[in-house]
Amino acid sequence: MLEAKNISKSFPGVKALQNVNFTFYAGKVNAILGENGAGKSTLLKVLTGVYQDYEGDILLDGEKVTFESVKAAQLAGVGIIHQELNLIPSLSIAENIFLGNEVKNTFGVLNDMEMESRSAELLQQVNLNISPNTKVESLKVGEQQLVEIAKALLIETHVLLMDEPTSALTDKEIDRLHGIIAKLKAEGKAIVYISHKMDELFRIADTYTVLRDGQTVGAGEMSETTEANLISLMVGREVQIPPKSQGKAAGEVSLKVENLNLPHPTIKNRNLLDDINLELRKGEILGIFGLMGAGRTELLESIFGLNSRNLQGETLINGEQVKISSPQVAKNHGLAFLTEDRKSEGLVLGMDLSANIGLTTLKNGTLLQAGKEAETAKKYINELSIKTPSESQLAVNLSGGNQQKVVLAKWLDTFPEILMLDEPTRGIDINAKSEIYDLIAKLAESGKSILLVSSEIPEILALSDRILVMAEGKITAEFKAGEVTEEILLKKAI
Amino acid sequence: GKKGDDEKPKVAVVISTLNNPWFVVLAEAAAENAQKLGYETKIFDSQNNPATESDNFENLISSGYDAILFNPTDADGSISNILKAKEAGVPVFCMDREVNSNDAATAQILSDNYSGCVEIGIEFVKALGGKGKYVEIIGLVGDNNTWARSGGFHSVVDKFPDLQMVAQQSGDFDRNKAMEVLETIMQANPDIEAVFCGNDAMALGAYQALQAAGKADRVKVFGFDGADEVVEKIDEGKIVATGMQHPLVMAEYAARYADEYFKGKRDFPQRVPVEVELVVKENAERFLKK
Amino acid sequence: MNKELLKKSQSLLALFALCLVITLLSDKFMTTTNLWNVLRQISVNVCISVGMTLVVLMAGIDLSVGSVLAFSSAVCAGLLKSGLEFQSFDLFVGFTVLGGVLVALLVGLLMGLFNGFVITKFSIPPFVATLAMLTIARGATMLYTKGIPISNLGSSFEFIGSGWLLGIPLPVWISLIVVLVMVFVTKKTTFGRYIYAIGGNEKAAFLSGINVNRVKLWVYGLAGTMAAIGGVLVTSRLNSAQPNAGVSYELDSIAAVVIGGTSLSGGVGTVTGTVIGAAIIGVLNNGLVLLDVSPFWQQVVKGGVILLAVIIDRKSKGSK
Amino acid sequence: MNKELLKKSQSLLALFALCLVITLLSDKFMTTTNLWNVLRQISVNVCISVGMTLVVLMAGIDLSVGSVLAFSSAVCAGLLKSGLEFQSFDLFVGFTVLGGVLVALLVGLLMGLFNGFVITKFSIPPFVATLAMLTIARGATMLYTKGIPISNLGSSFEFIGSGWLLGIPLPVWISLIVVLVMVFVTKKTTFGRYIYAIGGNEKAAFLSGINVNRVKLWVYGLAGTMAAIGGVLVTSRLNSAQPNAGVSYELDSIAAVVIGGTSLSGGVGTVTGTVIGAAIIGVLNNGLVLLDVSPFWQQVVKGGVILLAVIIDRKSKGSK
Ligand SMILES: Nc1ncnc2c1ncn2[C@@H]1O[C@H](COP(=O)(O)OP(=O)(O)OP(=O)(O)O)[C@@H](O)[C@H]1O
Ligand SMILES: Nc1ncnc2c1ncn2[C@@H]1O[C@H](COP(=O)(O)OP(=O)(O)OP(=O)(O)O)[C@@H](O)[C@H]1O
Ligand SMILES: O[C@@H]1[C@H](O)[C@H](O)CO[C@H]1O
Ligand SMILES: [Mg+2]
Ligand SMILES: [Mg+2]
Repeated sequence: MLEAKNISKSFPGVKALQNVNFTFYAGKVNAILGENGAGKSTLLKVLTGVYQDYEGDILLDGEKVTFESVKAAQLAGVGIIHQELNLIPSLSIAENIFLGNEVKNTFGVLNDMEMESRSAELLQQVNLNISPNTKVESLKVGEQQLVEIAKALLIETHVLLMDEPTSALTDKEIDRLHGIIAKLKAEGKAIVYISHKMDELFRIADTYTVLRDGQTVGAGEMSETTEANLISLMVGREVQIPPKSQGKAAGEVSLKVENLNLPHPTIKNRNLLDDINLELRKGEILGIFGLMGAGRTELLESIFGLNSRNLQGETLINGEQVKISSPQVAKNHGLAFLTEDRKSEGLVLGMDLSANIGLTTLKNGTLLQAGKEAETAKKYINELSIKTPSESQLAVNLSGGNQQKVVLAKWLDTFPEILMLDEPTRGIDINAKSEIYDLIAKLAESGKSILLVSSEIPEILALSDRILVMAEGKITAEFKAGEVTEEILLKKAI
Repeated sequence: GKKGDDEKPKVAVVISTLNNPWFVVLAEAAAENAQKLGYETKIFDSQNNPATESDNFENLISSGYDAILFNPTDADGSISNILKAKEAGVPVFCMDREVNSNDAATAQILSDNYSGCVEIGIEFVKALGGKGKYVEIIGLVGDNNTWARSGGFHSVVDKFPDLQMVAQQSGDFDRNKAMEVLETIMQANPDIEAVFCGNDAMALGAYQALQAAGKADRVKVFGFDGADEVVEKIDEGKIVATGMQHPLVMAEYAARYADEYFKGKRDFPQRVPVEVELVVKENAERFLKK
Repeated sequence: MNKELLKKSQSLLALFALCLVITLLSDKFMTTTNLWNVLRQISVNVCISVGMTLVVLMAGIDLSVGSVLAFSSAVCAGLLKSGLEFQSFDLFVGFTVLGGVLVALLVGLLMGLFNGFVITKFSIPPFVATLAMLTIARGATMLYTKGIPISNLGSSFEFIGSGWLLGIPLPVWISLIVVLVMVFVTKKTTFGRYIYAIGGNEKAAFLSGINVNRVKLWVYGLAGTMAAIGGVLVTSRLNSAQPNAGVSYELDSIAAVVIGGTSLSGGVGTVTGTVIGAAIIGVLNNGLVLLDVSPFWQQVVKGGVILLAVIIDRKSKGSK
Repeated sequence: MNKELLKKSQSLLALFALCLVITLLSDKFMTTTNLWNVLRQISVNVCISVGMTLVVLMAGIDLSVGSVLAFSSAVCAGLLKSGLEFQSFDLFVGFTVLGGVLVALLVGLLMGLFNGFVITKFSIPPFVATLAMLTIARGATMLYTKGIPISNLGSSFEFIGSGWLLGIPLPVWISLIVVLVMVFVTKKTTFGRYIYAIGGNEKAAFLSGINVNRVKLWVYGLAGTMAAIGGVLVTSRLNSAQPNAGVSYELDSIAAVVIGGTSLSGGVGTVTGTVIGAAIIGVLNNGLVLLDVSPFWQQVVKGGVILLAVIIDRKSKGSK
């Protein structure tokens, strides 16, 4: 159905793809696997006309095709959901879904009613209960990802390419998406699916292709392989992440939050955060689990001083009451906050890696120390195995997962006492993930306190000494490591 | 505008631009004169734009002004504005610049830029002995005074084949621009003997450039307007000549005419030329501000 | 929906407040003639600014509008006055008013398209491309007019700028039509939708299969055309084409756009907002003249009021 | 590193090409005096544009530079000429050249800080805030000078603009120092890094704990100060403060910034690029006069050459 012959594509200093070959079949889910920076996204962009300066041939139904534009690929029935969100923040959901495929009446006038009602149906399909009139900029990352999926479902495609569509989704939405994919598959469409979540691949994928350093290193039927086998193809070694069996006995309380309330900006008598009380101890990893929109991000942001104007309640650090009015103040109190959206909140994309890492540690009114900065960057490139030609590569040119590592590095380098992580491994491959887990564990061992927000239950289970569950702005449950299962967590989160 | 007997008439001064000191003097003199005669006055700035001038006319007519002392932005473009006032029964007295119509304005008190520069041209020829290389720095290319002045000057100077204009560039009526332009022209033409400038601000800029290049005593500078600084420099023998326009005289005439109009007079001469006097070292003292 | 309404009513409120203050200070303001004056006076800026709105919504900028206005004004006047002469063919073509106006609009369109061409073809920042056009078109105007106004264009042409129709000045009709058409285009057509999309996130728009370059090209073309409409209005109102017409109009027009709530970084804003912005500027200019503010103080007051209007506008939006 | 060098040499190449063409057409261009002239002539624009670069790098814009230049020029001249009189106290304070200059710079700084204050405190778009300041400062200049130049400020003051030191004109020294200091600030200090970070992604910069508002405040303050330096240079060169000094300088200066490769959307660009941009404009102005191109044609040629320079620059960057 969709075939590639000897595809190569390079960027300045990087050979992203080298002689890649594969065949993707109709009526099947074809998985692509590979470490961060292996070339997966690049491959999909080559297939959909985003990049035209590649070598090799693309065959669609046996015929050679070259797409000279995105639209041309669309018209040929090849649709894509990009890894990096590609929505227009200032437009509504419906406007985004129909962008480039607007419904017009006989006079060529936009038919907004029609588009809205059809958008509502699509949103229903992906289980997003928001009015299609809502502006995309007010949506959280996960919600945006659902809109992207809805948008892709609008177009009649023969081939649908999905680049990490579930990286910001919680299990509930993932299940929903899998249902949709099963339907598309039954209609005879070819699905190409990229994910770093091994378990979901085993649930839905039929075939696999593994990329390593831009080359195909393996392909076959999912049913004839194992997770360990795939991982060693990707990484070259075996990786396992078991859940933590028992929480550590932790030290003194480093962060205490009392009666935190955050009123909803527009709706009266509704709180985004509702009477939150929590304690975080030195050396402890406190996991916070919840579904999309539960208020976890809001909680971390509030602690970090972003809502100081409307926030009610008290924050104590090492027993002392503090007033955190801005990120700057938070940083001075030894707090660090790894934000969930690396592109819009984490990185200055146009700056190089070392400048990005250095951003949190600069001192006002001093000189830059280029040498030291580069050294620091190199250290983290090494420790976190960031895949980049050098520390002076621009952040924008890194693959998604590697960008995430840069954000992590920039906060690690402040040597914080309290580290707040919001979805720290979004889009990170399994190998890097296990390395980051080791790192987090080591930080905790050295006495740091860690507040971990994640939508991935295995991640929560693997790291947390204690787990809080949030729903609708409230804390609904608390567990110790080893005394909870996935099912219970999910139940408490709804 | 109809007024009760107890209400004093109001006089508007509409000026082409206040972004040029010469016009500031004209505007303020006109306003002061009208005030002295007992009228409430207000200055309107047309910003060198006939469309803004048009707005000013509409606005002042509807807010009940009774006469306009007017410095037009354009000889043709301003006519429709004057006619608007005329229709509303508001007399218009032009100052300095004329409009190409004999029955629009009530009277026009004019500075004849063309003949003024004819005089400068004659002095120019005399000073250079009828031969030599010179530079002309004209004003804003889109301004009609620019071409009136250049035209008057060339009507004389071009009759002398040995007078050779080596460069004609614009200094935008601006001191700094004229200075920089002349600095550059002198590179290409180190042997120039004179510079004619379309106004005095530019003459001062040109003089500054010459002075910096150590050529101030060899190259003769001519201006136009009669700015105080230039008159002083003529008296000191640093600048050769300028054409004295009499903004104060024109302003005074215009205000007086308005006064007479209110008192019932209607037969004004359509054109009242106010002579542009040639200022040279010999007569400079007479024009010096004490 | 509700939010949007509130936003719009916010700038309207600023406009009303301004009108109220002026009315309290001068009894000449709220008269029919004066209000028609204000509307006629803003009509040129409205035409230009509506075009500018499209450009800015797309995160672009067009500095050339004033010069394009001047050049199309000059061409229009030149054709009406002396027609076209092809000496080598011994051919002379005279121009009717309609003919002259159409050619003027065509000239504006072409200059705008040229802007768009340079911007999309060579990926030149719009600021530079249109700055170059600002200079080039002004130079062309000077060359064409030799620096001298072209006047006396006939009374039927003059009618466009000074005539009345059904009790409303013709320039007001014309700007009204321009506004209505462009409100429709921005709100109800795919072209309008694409403008917002490109301004909101050009890359995402491109990846959605939108022909970004073609949209840009036409938006700059439209901006040029609307500058030319402004040019025709100015010319016929004065019955004369001025070589330095429209100097610094780009600033007035961008000011109207921004005061009207359109973001210079694109994606957010409306045509109606721009009309309110132009009205605020126009009322302010008119009011300062009606009140007895001296010209030098006018500039200070004008700057202060604009600042105040925008501060109030943003404050009320922020706290909402 | 290598890439950056190539990029920079690209605009330099455009500059050299321009110089080459002019040299071929006129043997007067490549003379020492003429080159000093060019450098002296661009020194004012260089000072202003370096300040503008900081603002634009931060994704802002400052339209008020020309008016700020005029006001600080006027204040400087006024103080030198007539000192400060406090009539009610029967007190008179005379000013030395240094004193006058320092007050002028202070005035520029304060006006810039006011811009920054309005922009950060009320989250007003920089375009509107500085447009208001453009009008206000121009009005203030007119009020202060009553629309009439303040001249004859003494020969020691005149020396700043027309003197020489070690065979180099003083204005060139001054602009050189401004450039070197600002190259240092942007490349080697944390403040400079903050500027780039804010321009690249303001939200990320804020979340990294950078005091975004304070940086903005000072950047606008610096831009005002550098406009004032330009003001002192112009004033002393003419030995006179002109009320209409600096009109439309904002366009020249933004042009230098953008031609020099700084992106109006912030985060990308260099001070040295701006210097090259200003040099391209300056050389072009000089060449057109040297070649005695008619004033009518000059604007057309100027626009065309700027377009060409930028097109060549971008093309070579794109295909690299
Ligand atoms: N525009 C670009 N310029 C330079 N290098 C690039 C560019 N885009 C991608 N690369 C490089 O190409 C390689 C492949 O990147 P790609 O985004 O395809 O990785 P990926 O497999 O999708 O990784 P991830 O799992 O992190 O999303 C990486 O080394 C990346 O840094
Ligand atoms: N500025 C805002 N205006 C209105 N509602 C908001 C705003 N910010 C957040 N919300 C809402 O508050 C709730 C909490 O959002 P938050 O991002 O904290 O959830 P979360 O648990 O982190 O979820 P996610 O997995 O999406 O990050 C959501 O319903 C969200 O839509
Ligand atoms: O004399 C004045 C001034 O010199 C001005 O610079 C141009 O127009 C003239 O009328
Ligand atoms: Mg990827
Ligand atoms: Mg979240």
